Amino acid sequence: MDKPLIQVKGLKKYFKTPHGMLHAVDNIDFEISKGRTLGLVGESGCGKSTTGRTILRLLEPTDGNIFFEGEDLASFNKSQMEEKRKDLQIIFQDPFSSLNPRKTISQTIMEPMIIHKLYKTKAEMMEKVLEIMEIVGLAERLVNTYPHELDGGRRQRIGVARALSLNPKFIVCDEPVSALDVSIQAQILNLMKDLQKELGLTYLFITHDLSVVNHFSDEIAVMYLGKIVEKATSEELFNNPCHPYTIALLSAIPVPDIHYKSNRIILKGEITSPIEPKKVCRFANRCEYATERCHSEEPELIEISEGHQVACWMDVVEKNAKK
Amino acid sequence: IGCSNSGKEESSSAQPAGSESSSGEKAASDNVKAGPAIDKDTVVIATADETPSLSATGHNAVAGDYVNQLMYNGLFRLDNNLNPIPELVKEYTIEEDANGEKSIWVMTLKEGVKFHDGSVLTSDDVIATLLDAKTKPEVRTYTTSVVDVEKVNDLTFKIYTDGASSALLYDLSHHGNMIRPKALIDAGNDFNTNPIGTGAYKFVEWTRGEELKFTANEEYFDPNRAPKIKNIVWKIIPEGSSRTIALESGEIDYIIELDSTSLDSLKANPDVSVLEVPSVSHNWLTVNNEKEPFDNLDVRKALCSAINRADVITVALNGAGIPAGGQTPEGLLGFSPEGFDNYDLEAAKAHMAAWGGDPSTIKLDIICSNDTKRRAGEVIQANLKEIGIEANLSSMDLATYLSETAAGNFTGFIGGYTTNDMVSFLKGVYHSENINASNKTRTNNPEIDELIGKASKAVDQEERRLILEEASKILNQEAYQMPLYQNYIISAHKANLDNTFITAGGSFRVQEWSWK
Amino acid sequence: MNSEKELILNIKDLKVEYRTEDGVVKAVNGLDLEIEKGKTHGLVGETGAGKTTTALSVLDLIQSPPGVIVDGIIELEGKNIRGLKDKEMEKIRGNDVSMIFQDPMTSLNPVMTIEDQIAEVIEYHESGGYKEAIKKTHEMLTLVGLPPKRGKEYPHQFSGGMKQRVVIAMALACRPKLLIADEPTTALDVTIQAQVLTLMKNLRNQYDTSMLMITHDLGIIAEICDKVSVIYAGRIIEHGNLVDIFDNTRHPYTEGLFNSLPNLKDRKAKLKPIKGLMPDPTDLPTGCPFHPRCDYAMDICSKAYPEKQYRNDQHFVECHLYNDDNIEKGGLIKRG
Amino acid sequence: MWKYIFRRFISLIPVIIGVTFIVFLIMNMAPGDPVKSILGEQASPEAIEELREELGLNDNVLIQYKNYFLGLLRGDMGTSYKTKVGVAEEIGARLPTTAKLAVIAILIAIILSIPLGILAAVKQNTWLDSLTMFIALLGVSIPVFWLGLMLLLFFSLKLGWFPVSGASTWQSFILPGVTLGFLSMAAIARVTRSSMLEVIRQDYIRTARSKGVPYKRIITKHALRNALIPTITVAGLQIGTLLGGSVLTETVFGLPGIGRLMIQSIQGRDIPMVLGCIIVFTVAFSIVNLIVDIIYAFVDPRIKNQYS
Amino acid sequence: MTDNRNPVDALKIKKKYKKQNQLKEIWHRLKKNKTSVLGLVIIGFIIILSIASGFIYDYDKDIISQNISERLQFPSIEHPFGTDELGRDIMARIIYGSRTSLSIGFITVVLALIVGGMLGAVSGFYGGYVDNIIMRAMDIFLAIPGTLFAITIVAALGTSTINLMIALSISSIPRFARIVRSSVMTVRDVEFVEAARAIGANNFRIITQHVIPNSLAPVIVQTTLSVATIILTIAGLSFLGLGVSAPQPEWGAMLSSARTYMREYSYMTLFPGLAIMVTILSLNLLGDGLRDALDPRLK
Ligand SMILES: Nc1ncnc2c1ncn2[C@@H]1O[C@H](COP(=O)(O)OP(=O)(O)OP(=O)(O)O)[C@@H](O)[C@H]1O
Ligand SMILES: Nc1ncnc2c1ncn2[C@@H]1O[C@H](COP(=O)(O)OP(=O)(O)OP(=O)(O)O)[C@@H](O)[C@H]1O
Ligand SMILES: [Mg+2]
Ligand SMILES: [Mg+2]
Repeated sequence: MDKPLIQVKGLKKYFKTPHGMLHAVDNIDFEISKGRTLGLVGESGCGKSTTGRTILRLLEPTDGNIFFEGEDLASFNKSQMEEKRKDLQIIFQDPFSSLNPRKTISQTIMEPMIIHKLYKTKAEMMEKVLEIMEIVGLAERLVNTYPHELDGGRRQRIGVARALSLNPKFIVCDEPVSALDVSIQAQILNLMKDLQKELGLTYLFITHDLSVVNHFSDEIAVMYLGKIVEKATSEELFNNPCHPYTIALLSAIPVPDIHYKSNRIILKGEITSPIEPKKVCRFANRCEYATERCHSEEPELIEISEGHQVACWMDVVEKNAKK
Repeated sequence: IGCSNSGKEESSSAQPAGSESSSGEKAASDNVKAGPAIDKDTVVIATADETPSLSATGHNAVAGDYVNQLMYNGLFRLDNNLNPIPELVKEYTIEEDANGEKSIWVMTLKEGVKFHDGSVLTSDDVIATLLDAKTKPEVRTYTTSVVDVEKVNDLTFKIYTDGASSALLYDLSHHGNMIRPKALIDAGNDFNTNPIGTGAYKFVEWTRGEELKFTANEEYFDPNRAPKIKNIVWKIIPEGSSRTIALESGEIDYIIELDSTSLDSLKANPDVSVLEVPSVSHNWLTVNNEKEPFDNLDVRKALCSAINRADVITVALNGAGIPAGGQTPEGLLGFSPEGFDNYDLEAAKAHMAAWGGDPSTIKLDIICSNDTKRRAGEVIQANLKEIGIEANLSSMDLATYLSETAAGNFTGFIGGYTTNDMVSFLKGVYHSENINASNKTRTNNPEIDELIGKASKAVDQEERRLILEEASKILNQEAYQMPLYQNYIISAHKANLDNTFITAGGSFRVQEWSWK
Repeated sequence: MNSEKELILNIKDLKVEYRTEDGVVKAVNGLDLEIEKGKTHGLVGETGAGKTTTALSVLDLIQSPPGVIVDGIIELEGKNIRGLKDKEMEKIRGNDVSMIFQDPMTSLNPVMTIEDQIAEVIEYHESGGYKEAIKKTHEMLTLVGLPPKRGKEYPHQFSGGMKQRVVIAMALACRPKLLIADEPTTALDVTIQAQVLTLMKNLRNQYDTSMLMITHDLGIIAEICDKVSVIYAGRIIEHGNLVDIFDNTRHPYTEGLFNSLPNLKDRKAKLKPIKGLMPDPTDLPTGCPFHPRCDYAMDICSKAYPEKQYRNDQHFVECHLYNDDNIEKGGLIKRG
Repeated sequence: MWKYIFRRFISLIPVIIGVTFIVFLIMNMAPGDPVKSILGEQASPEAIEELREELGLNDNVLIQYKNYFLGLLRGDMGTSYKTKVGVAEEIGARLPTTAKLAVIAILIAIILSIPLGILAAVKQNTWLDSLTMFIALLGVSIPVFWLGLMLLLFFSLKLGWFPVSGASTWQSFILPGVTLGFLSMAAIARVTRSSMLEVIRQDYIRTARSKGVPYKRIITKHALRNALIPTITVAGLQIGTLLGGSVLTETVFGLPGIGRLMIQSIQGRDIPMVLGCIIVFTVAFSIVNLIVDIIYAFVDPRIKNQYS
Repeated sequence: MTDNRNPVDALKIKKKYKKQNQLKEIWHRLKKNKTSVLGLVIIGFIIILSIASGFIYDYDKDIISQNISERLQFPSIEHPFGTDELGRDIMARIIYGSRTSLSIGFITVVLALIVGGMLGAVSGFYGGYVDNIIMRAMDIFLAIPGTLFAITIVAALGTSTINLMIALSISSIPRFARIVRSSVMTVRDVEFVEAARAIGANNFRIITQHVIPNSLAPVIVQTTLSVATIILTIAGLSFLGLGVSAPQPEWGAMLSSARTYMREYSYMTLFPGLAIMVTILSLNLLGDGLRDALDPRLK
């Protein structure tokens, strides 16, 4: 593998709440090489978005390091960070609330260029805007339209265009297609893939849709309650899931094929509170294989094969065999 | 009776003379019995302002004077012509002091006068009262003539004045000197909550902001003037129209301050009688005589003759007033119209020309602290324009107005002064010692100061009159300010309330009232 | 198949418009839908295709203004219920036909306890009063896997999955003949979605309720439906049973829907989305409304609306590509 | 809950300190002198000096404030310059009137406005909607004294139903209550309307309808309570406005309330009295806000657990 | 993907598609609401009238010159609204007075909006202790009666319309601060603000470019309503002798000086009262319409 473009070490993000500290992201590590995509999946509220935002310092990390091209973003001050944002971008889930309703498409796409003074004249910027619009598939005639005049798919393209306007190296995609229809979803996914190839982008792709992440990512990290519980290449994860949570997650995907026989594992209950979690396996409550140890000790991520890591007390190899 | 509060009206001579009980000509009108049934035991009086205090020495407000008159008696009181006559005093003589000045007043009290708490009035009470009053800043102006008091016996005492004093009897009629029991004064009684006097009515209850209740003093010392109506309810209704409505609806029986706009309709109402008396309250446009060009006599005379007083009265008072006829109030002893600059536009222009300056450069800011003054101000503004002066009106709230004008921070304002005695008028308005206080023209004329000094020692009425008339004439010539009007005092009451009467000073005697 | 199938719901030529100030939105344009007793009928289509509008028309709950049912017949067990008076409609709602809405977060009244909300349906449709209704509510709560003692709580104290269970309990409380589920799991997480789907499947079997399942997820259709209708621009453009639709796909639009989905087995395969977007419903294209997005569009497509073409006695498509001759063979590229 | 209430009162302390201090400064900076107001036009220089000394006005402003504040800590709100009566006593005598007036006014406003608001929302865009909103708007645009006098002329003079002035009976509060309540009615009716409109578009209303609940019941049972939250907020704010804005009403109807007292005191530069009134208003206002917040918790269970 | 367009063309393209701007669109939406159009028309009429009044009337001759012999005349053909206590034509004074009333109303509100808006925006955007301090300060200001400010400022700086506006503005600041704050707080956490931060925008840019424009709608509505409140407040101040200096005509002052004559010469209160009422009413109607028109969600 190439040298990682981004490397996250011991990242923590806690929120203060009236009931105690909420461990939204609790000590996670991962790295992404240039030009690759890491998928981050998990249930709602497990800390996916928080991870993405903390990496970009849209939220201040509670602890940990974020190395980007060898520099620790976590140690940057405000103006250094503002400068650095050229290289780091984000695409949001909701194409409605992530666009300023009072700015036209061109204004939205141009704003980053203005902030970072990328071009000297307005005309140059406008030219660039049109170029980007073409890249993301927005018709020229839409330059002066407002977001509310457009449908979700086009709006999401604006979001992509805005992220691209600074020629970033790394983009956090926070559920960029969850709000879209299947056909539009496919259009956007194709677009993003093409861009990655052409521009050598690196993605952190956050989603809860496993079929999408499988299609889109090189590697997948499964998150549960602020922790990464399993991490592997997409193929490996889908062929050989090890963590009971991953297995349940995969089995829950509805497959659009009437000949497919699912042996669905229904998880009991729902995700537990992330506030002041005990130092035990956070999935133990819902896990059918949970033993006493799971309720008393917290498992670490261990590598079970090349690039495949699992955090589970069960004998992983045995489980593999069972599968 | 001198009371503060600018809104008081004033007026000229034409007062019905005669004895006090023969008043109430207006009430004579109708015999048709009207309105809701009358509770013969009670009369409900409405007024705009609440007294700050029931204590006779705790305020200097008209509203307070009214209620003090109910509960207390002075050694003297003012008759219908505003002359002091004995009240608690049976008789008095004036003795000469070592310098041959008539400065020792030997007075004897009526016998058997009882306070509301049952104690009997003696010289000790008088001494305690007068000396106590001298310590109270609120009534200070009316306690200076008394220098010392000395007991002779239980009913007789001596008052020492600083030389002869014409002011003493007026001052003794003021509410600040109304007699209170020594025992209570010594005990530090709070006369605001427990007002004990010898007056015709006893205090019952005070619901703050709403009403006061009084009941007749059964043991009032003067059987001729004993109260006829048992209970008084004294209501505070700040809004003029509401007071009128309350009278029309029968909820109240007597309005002390009637809105002049309601005059016509109430006069036409057979159930209601209206009392209208020109007051001795003198109202003017004052200019700051220390500031240019108002230090110039021609300018002042020009201003004085430029004002159309009839229009001012029409607009500001809806006609309820008489034009001022001199620099001193008409109706007080010593008034003179001689040399006064009445409305005369040509004369005004001539004075202006005599001054020689450019009228448009004159900066005159007229402060108006209420609506009546503002209306007057608007007419004056138009009048002054005729002689080329562009005056400005500026509104201020009362407190600002009072302190700014006292401090001399003004070019002009509309104000007034109400007192029942010419000497105290002259002293207050023109005496140099009152600069930075009530002498707002900031007149500093030694001649006037001297005449005031002389007049205050002239115990003889005729002598006094001559001195005061001379002062009036000088003032008319100097035109220190621009007198406007003396307003009417207007009250209204149910037609079947009998024996009502108001003096030019604004006082009325509830104890004389009765239901027909 | 048996032509004397027993229908619980029969919608014929339904036309619904939203008359807004920006123009008339033709949301449903002559839609026919037959739902057999005891069967689960899937309705798939993209956003704005008119799925919710169709469902709401059945219960006469279209927001009006601006919505108007312009034409059509809605028969419930053979009886036309379109245009019934409010009073009569109220008897049907929640009793004969009930509905589950997409978003459990917003479809419960935040200031009423959940047991009161469930009991309310029972009170309105069954005699027995409040006490009885509460008793039954508790049974329903148990049935959907919620402890009855939590009935005294308010919706905000429940998670999304639990709320959707409450909504299901409410919908099933009066044992309706027809349950309309409008994207009941779209707002839920994968694992919770699986729970809820399983629950619904079980209850449907247990109650023998007919169901109209509205979704855009073909996986869900595959899992629980018997019949499928594909809706586009307010019309059913393809209809059949699961085998018809999944294995003998005919309409290019249906095909496009399948091609847009990532393939779990071959993750490298490129997605083949339908090009373009859903047409503007205030200004539908002439002819077949799908023709601007269709890879197979012919001249005729922009001119005339295609007739229904039957492949067997129930599977039909509305597409000019087909005629009696080629319908059986099919003509589209196979999806990978 | 109690802890929450306690916290709210604690947070009031800095506000009271700030308010009293600033008002103290303002009143001292403002031209106009309490002494000259008390003594009036005829004041003599000696009397002015004596009274200043007596009232302690010759001290440095900061010392004056310190003395006042130390007194306040002991629970002593000072003595009126003008009446020499304790500020607490004077306010205590008038507080019930103002409180009664405010409560009656707000009750009248609520009784009138909520049905109007609901009606307007349910009949949105019909003439009924326009009419009700027009009536509500009249409330804000009619000058208080005009309405007050008209009511007096009609109901007191013509019909003789209510007394013209005074505060001794409950009847005395009806006309002032209506006058003042009419003012707030507009605001409340308008929020009721708009929040009702918002609520009846909500999904849970559709859910309720899909259950077969009749429309009227939906409005009263499902929609109203949800629409009430903004209404309560505005009603609470209105009480604040009413407490302070009652001056004209109190004047027209001769009610001995705090509004009038405060204005008179401001005009007379009676600093301790002004401060007293303002403290009372501030405290009353925050009590009202607190009550509003507590009512929220009862209306909306989602809010309740924020107070725990 | 990279055809070589030159920059000038790019701008031309932008111009070419320059279609309706947002104002136009708001106007378009506003137009649909009949009652608010009515409000707008009336307000427009009043504003035009007030501007025109400078040409129709001669201030010295028609507005302030007195004619005592014609005072207190009931409405007639010559004086459609009657004459006042100084014999001046009430109609002329009302029309002319709209200048003062409206400009005080609008300018005051704008002043208060600028200061209050900035405080509120900062407070709502930063939250935490900044918010706490600003809001406590606003509480303090809110507790101080407006009359007191008015007396102090007018007395300290002298009577003038400008000082009156300053006084009124100061007492309106807390209200605007609150409105803007709560509006900003709802916008603060919306994703596009985060997006702006992600592209490296600093706080100033975020507040001015993203937060404020999007929190303006409720504020604009409140602004129209506040203009109404201010006009009524001036009437209230006039009762305390603090209004606009005579003889300058102004509705509130006219209303309050007519109060004395209310029973006998009711037309004197009626007409200024009506003028205020109509203005307030139409501002309210307009405000309601604007609220809807400014909301891009409601198409
Ligand atoms: N600003 C915040 N303050 C307090 N808690 C927060 C905040 N933001 C997120 N959280 C909490 O942190 C946890 C993780 O949230 P996050 O948004 O990262 O989840 P997610 O995995 O992105 O979920 P979803 O799939 O719903 O987007 C949740 O419990 C959430 O409630
Ligand atoms: N209240 C309404 N006013 C105006 N137009 C409406 C209204 N409700 C729906 N529409 C329009 O009617 C059309 C069909 O809407 P409908 O909600 O039935 O679609 P849907 O298939 O349920 O879509 P989704 O998958 O997004 O729920 C859409 O174009 C929509 O914009
Ligand atoms: Mg998220
Ligand atoms: Mg839908």
